Amino acid sequence: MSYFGDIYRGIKTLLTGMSVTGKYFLHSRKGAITQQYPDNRDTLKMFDRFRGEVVMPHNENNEHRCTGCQKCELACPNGSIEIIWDRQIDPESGKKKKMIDQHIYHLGMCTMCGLCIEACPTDAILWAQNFENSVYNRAYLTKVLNKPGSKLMPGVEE
Amino acid sequence: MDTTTIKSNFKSEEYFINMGPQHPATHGVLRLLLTIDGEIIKKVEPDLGYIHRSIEKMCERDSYQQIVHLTDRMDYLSSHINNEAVCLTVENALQLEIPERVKVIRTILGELTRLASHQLWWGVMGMDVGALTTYFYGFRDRELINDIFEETCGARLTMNYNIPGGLMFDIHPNFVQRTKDFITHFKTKLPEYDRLLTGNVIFQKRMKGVGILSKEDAISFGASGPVGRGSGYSCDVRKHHPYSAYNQVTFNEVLKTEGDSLARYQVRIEEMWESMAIIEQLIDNIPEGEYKVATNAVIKLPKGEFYQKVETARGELGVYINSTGTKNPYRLKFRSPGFSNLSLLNHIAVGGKIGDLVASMATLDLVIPDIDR
Amino acid sequence: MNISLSITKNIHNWLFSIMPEGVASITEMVLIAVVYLAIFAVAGLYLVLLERRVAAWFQLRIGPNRVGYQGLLQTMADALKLVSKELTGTIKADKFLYNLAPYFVIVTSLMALALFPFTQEFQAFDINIGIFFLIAISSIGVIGILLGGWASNNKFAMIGAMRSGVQTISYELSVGLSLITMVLISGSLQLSEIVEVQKNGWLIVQGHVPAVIAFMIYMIAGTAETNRAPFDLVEAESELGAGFHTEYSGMKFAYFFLAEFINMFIIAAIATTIFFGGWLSPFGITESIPILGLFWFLGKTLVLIFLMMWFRWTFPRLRVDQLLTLEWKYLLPLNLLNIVLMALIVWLNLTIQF
Amino acid sequence: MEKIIFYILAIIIIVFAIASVTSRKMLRSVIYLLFVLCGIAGIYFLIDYNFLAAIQLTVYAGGIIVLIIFSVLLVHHIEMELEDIKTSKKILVGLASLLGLGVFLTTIYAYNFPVIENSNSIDMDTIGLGLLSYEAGGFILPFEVISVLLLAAMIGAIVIAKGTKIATSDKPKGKSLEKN
Repeated sequence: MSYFGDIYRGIKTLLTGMSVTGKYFLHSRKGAITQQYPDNRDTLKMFDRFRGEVVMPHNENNEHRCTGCQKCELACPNGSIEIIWDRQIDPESGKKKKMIDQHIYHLGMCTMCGLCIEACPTDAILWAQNFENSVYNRAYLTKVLNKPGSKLMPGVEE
Repeated sequence: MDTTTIKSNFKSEEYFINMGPQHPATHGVLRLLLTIDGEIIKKVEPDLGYIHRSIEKMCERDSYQQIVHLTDRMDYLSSHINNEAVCLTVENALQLEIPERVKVIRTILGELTRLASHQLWWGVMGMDVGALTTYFYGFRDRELINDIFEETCGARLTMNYNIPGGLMFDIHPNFVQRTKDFITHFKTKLPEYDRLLTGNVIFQKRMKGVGILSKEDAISFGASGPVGRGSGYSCDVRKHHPYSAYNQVTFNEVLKTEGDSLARYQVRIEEMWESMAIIEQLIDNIPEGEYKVATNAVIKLPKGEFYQKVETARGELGVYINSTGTKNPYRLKFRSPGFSNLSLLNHIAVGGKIGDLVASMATLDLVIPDIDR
Repeated sequence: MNISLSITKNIHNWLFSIMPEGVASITEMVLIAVVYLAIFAVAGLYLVLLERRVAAWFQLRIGPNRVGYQGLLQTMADALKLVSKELTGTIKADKFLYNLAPYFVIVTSLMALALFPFTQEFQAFDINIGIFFLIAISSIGVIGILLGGWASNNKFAMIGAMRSGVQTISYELSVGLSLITMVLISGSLQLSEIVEVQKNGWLIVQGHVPAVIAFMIYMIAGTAETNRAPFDLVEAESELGAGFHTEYSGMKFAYFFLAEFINMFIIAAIATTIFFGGWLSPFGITESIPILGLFWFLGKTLVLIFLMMWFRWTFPRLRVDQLLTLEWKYLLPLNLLNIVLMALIVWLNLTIQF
Repeated sequence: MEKIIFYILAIIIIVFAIASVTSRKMLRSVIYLLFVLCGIAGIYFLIDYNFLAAIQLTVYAGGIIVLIIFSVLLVHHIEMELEDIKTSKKILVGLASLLGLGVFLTTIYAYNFPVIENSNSIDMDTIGLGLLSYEAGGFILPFEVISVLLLAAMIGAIVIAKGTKIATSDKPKGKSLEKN
């Protein structure tokens, strides 16, 4: 008799499984979790802390907060930050001071660990929430974070 | 005709087949060299090294803060727990006093990671035995956990949220509410997992009595995590060597004695319930306080050897650091659960069919970067 | 030749009135071939689309919705892509058999398609041994899979072909026996006559208990015949990669792919014709409008196809020995028992007729 | 029209029959044989023996050929080719075939086949009753004899299958699994 019992139980479990998928089939419109990605670009908002790429914010006078202390360069495990600096005469104080020439960021080598941003004492670099990082040429992934002709924001000290 | 002449007349020929490195069932670049007689598996030889990145060697080059983010890339499904393991080792070596708040947050995040990992495993498990829909149901629920991670840690998979001394930044204000919402949501969905897959007669037939691993073998192969516990080997590090806030919570160590694929499957399903129970106990009373203790910018470990083990979603992860007192470890070794669990694949798959191999490999829950490192 | 070409008698008569007999019959044959090829292509492509959408809805996704309105042209675009793709192959493959294999599959499913009475007069080939011929044709289709798997000189494909052979030989029995059970009531093998019989009630109602059992067995065995999940051991993507068609690409792969869906349609159409009254409307509500028969036929077939898709997207796959256990230990004995039961019911006149 | 179709089918049968015996690849000759059998089925269809044609397709094309292919798959590797046969054997077989052909042709030409009109096909009921009839012209005896033959074949198959099973379970691997 267990032969027929097995068949009965087997069919019952199969129907139970089908009821689960069937339920979702009927509610498929509501339950769809797919994002219509390129269409919803306008409404798509990433979380504030999302690590997209490292950026260096500039204010309206084309000034940034990077003093060139190279702490980020040291903190980076992959060598994706390179800072080219020079000692120049500060026009305000007239003293020789460390100034960045280029803050180079290799996005292609970055693992988004966030250690550089933790290490930065002046909050010069931040995370941007941009995640569309693909480019046609690998060279484009090497970015210069400070804008051309930008200066250190006055009052930012190491 | 007696059997010997039949045997010689119908002699079957064994042949080799390469399963992988590009194969849907190996979930990564694992190559299995199978010796097959018809459909019966005679021998399984795993061939590793396809994504070896020499993480352990890279660790010798990096500072202790930098090591943490490399562990994200080992077992990427329990990256938070991996981070925690390294941080705990360094903190123990430095004998830092970690705030209660950090411990509780780490525990909650660890359990969430375990849940996410098990959800993904469940989906993939179903897919490996042919039920493709489970994959999407598993991912649907995992997505909510990933949102929690993304909001608090900034990333969905490779979080790097722990640092030696605490957390990189405090939890997001929405964290508690989101976690609670997830728990209430998932409590209604987990029984559905059972109804869809666990109870299914085909699934039961595929899993029961397949890939049997005895307790003795589990111990001698160094099995840990749900694989060991499915064979009745009590090996939960959270229970036996509690770290972080695991000594503050009550939970059961799920043990099954059958040792077959179904037992390992059920251990994971029940572990999801336990994980939810742990989170529920902690989420309402996260103590106030600092989210990290200050460490030197350059951490130097005292001379000596340090070892710390934690329970990842796959089993016991051990971190061994041999320090000579400099800012880099002299030698760092990860005892990864996937590696020992893979080593018993040959033992449990021989004599089964190709379908059995796929099913029992899925219950081992292998993550190839964890094996190759 | 006595092939009754009852496909729309008006066109038939018109053709014969304007042409000499020989030319007319050849023209008619060509026309019918074109019509059926069109049905084949359209049905195949849209079943693929339907499968993808249904799968998406089961899986909380949306499915293809980009090409054309709601993705209606998606499979067309796919077909175009497949036509333009390179036909690859392995070096030591048996080229002749490798190229021949897809045509076996596709020709047999095309031949089977010709037998169905889509509606009262829309039937190309009303042979007097209809069901038997269907079984005969479907038994040839497996040769294509066996050849394809063997000739591609790939071990995974080979394992797939072996599984397919085992599976089809076993499950053909169940399909045949469950259909024979129904033939006991209908008393005829001719498909058009079987539909006629059902004017007194669909056979699944007429035969009640054994008919329902026969239907269940038929659906299980039919799913296995078409190599669909949970019986898709032949492809078994998590075990064998793609099974027997691992080495096929481009249009040759598409032939296998389309044939799978046409076979699914055929299995559902057989079930519709034999269990659910073919083009007959329920309780004869639209008997006065014969063209609606097409609607009823396709409607019923689609419901059954949906059932098969539901199976596919819910159940895990069986293992190869469990597949055989299911057939030889469960389906076959039950089937034989069921035939005896059905014979008793027909003999004692216990059928339900309106 | 019917004549044309007949000749097409006849050519198909002859060509593929020759191809079947001359091909040096085993599976290819099986497939040529399949085409021959399908051609014969086509001739049955042509003379309205639908039932016989379907039997031909089911039993020979669908059943026996599939089994042959299956066994070829089991034993035959794709690169294997059958070896060439000695010329003396070839001549012998050719002579035997010619003899057979002669016997057939003399029989066919010596017997005066009456042409009858049988455009109406046979009912299924008639076939079914004929198969189970034990009166004169009934087929119950051959029917039963065939079933006994099949039973014997099945028993043989089971013996062979069981034998290999015993052989495999003797191996040490199986034992060590049971122990665990």
